[in-house]
Amino acid sequence: MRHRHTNDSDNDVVRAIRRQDKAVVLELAGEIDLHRSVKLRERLLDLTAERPDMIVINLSEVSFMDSSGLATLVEALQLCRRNGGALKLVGIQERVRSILEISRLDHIFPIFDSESEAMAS
Amino acid sequence: MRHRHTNDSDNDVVRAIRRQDKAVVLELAGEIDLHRSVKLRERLLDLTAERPDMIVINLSEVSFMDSSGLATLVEALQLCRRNGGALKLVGIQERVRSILEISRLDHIFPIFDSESEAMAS
Amino acid sequence: MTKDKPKPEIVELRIHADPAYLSIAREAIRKATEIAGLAADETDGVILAVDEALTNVIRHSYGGPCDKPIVIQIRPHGPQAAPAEALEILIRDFGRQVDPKTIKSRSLDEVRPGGLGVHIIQTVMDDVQYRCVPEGGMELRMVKRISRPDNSASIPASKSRSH
Amino acid sequence: MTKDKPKPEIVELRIHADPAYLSIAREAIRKATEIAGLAADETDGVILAVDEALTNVIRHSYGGPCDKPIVIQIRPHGPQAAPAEALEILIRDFGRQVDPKTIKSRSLDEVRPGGLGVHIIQTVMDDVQYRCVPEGGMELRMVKRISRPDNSASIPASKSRSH
Ligand SMILES: Nc1ncnc2c1ncn2[C@@H]1O[C@H](COP(=O)(O)OP(=O)(O)O)[C@@H](O)[C@H]1O
Ligand SMILES: Nc1ncnc2c1ncn2[C@@H]1O[C@H](COP(=O)(O)OP(=O)(O)O)[C@@H](O)[C@H]1O
Repeated sequence: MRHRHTNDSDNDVVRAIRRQDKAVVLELAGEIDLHRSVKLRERLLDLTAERPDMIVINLSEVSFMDSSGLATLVEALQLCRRNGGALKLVGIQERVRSILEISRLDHIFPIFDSESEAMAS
Repeated sequence: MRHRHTNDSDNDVVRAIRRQDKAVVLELAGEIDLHRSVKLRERLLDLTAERPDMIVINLSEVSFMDSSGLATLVEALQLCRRNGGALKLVGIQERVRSILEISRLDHIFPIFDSESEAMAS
Repeated sequence: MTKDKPKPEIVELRIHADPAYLSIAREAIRKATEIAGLAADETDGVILAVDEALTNVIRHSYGGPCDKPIVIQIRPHGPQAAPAEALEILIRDFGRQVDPKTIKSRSLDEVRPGGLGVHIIQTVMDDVQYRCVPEGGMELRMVKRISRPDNSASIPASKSRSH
Repeated sequence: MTKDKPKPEIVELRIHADPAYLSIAREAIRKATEIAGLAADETDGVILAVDEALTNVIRHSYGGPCDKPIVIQIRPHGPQAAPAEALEILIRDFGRQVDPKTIKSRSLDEVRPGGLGVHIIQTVMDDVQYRCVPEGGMELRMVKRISRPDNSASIPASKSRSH
């Protein structure tokens, strides 16, 4: 799991992108800080530009997120909604959930335990 | 798993001691460095003084060991042998095994994958 | 040592003002706060607050990533021989100075990206003070109280603890 | 910056000569070596070597745990703009000076507790140099080469990497 060296792909917190019907599932991993959120923002802007009905962001492998990471999620949420789509979060670890609570954003994002629950809702 | 505060029990790498017939199983955990090996040495000296037939040291929860930790194991091994007993290591993680190899002590200790294999041998 | 002498710092860390190195600071802070006796969830909060403070130094004090240093100090707080009552974390930069009064949180009523760092720092920490250092740069002093449910088991946080 | 200027250090860490703080240094070193591009198993070796060197400073340079500082510096090694070819780790103390020639490994043929630290450091690291610093104390300079099986994917280890 550890990085061989810090090249572009290693710095990328996007572990996988899966497409199911009109939904896009984004698997993120690692620590989303100022160093990593720049790349994440690019990927999220590209994705929202495709105007999918639903973006599901799986955070179960994300061990840390700061306000720069959170800002990219808020921006993507707002872009999705403007396009009539939805953005949902699943698998949030306790320590990542607390930054959502402190920032009072835990009620802004639809949050689910699993991908299937998010897809079904 | 994380320490509430650094008091004596938290610093202790001895997670559990189990007695089975004439064998004693010692479960260690955490990082065995100069800070922790002092206490481990005391516990091992007490145990060897009981002259058990066999001491089985389970290292599966030990994520780091330096030469101060290794020194306590070597000392205990020699004391056991002097008393006609055996000391066996089980469950060594890869990163802990490498210090045994570097120190050329991997052939001095009897090493097993599991406690049952160690007990049976 | 006299009782009035402050406890010596646990650790001092110096990194470049570069986001690539934030993870080093976070892991050092994690271990140092654990050693000082903070509970796991409190440790996570302190790591987040320090990360936000360092991010702000890179973006606002230095105007972007550079080779200039940021110095982080962690020290226990309270009488010398007693268990630490609090953890003091100092973050020092050598960049642009601003009036500490201008460093403040926005209203959270409006949902928009960004503008959360200072709010997070103030929520997690028990005391937060910015000051301009006369020799140049800014210093952020953050204090986090250490709650000890079981005081009888606690032991001194000074060096006498370990031996 | 000119090509000849050495790469700036990634991180500088200052701890007391106290075994309680060794874990802070290990975690900081872990992140710094990962960032520099070392493979996971090599990172584990470097962490072990640094731990052994710090343990020796506490025991031999300072004669036991104390409040005196140990300074650890990590810096990439090689031409400024290229990926780091090696990692240089400096460990500086302000304790007793000894002739560097007296710091050596014992024979491993005899099995006995202790006396393994210098052997471990020399096995893990590619270059190991002790020196007395004229201003006082000792400095240990350790170099670890970074093996890059896939050089096309590597990128500069200087600050230009992250942005
Ligand atoms: N280290 C700093 N130096 C100078 N100004 C700062 C610093 N930290 C914060 N500020 C000021 O406080 C404001 C609020 O910071 P913050 O809540 O982190 O949100 P953001 O950085 O996203 O604007 C910043 O916009 C900036 O004007
Ligand atoms: N930092 C140091 N300062 C002074 N002497 C040292 C230092 N590190 C090692 N030495 C010397 O080198 C010897 C070998 O060290 P080492 O292999 O770590 O084994 P040990 O420390 O168990 O004796 C030590 O006994 C000591 O005399």
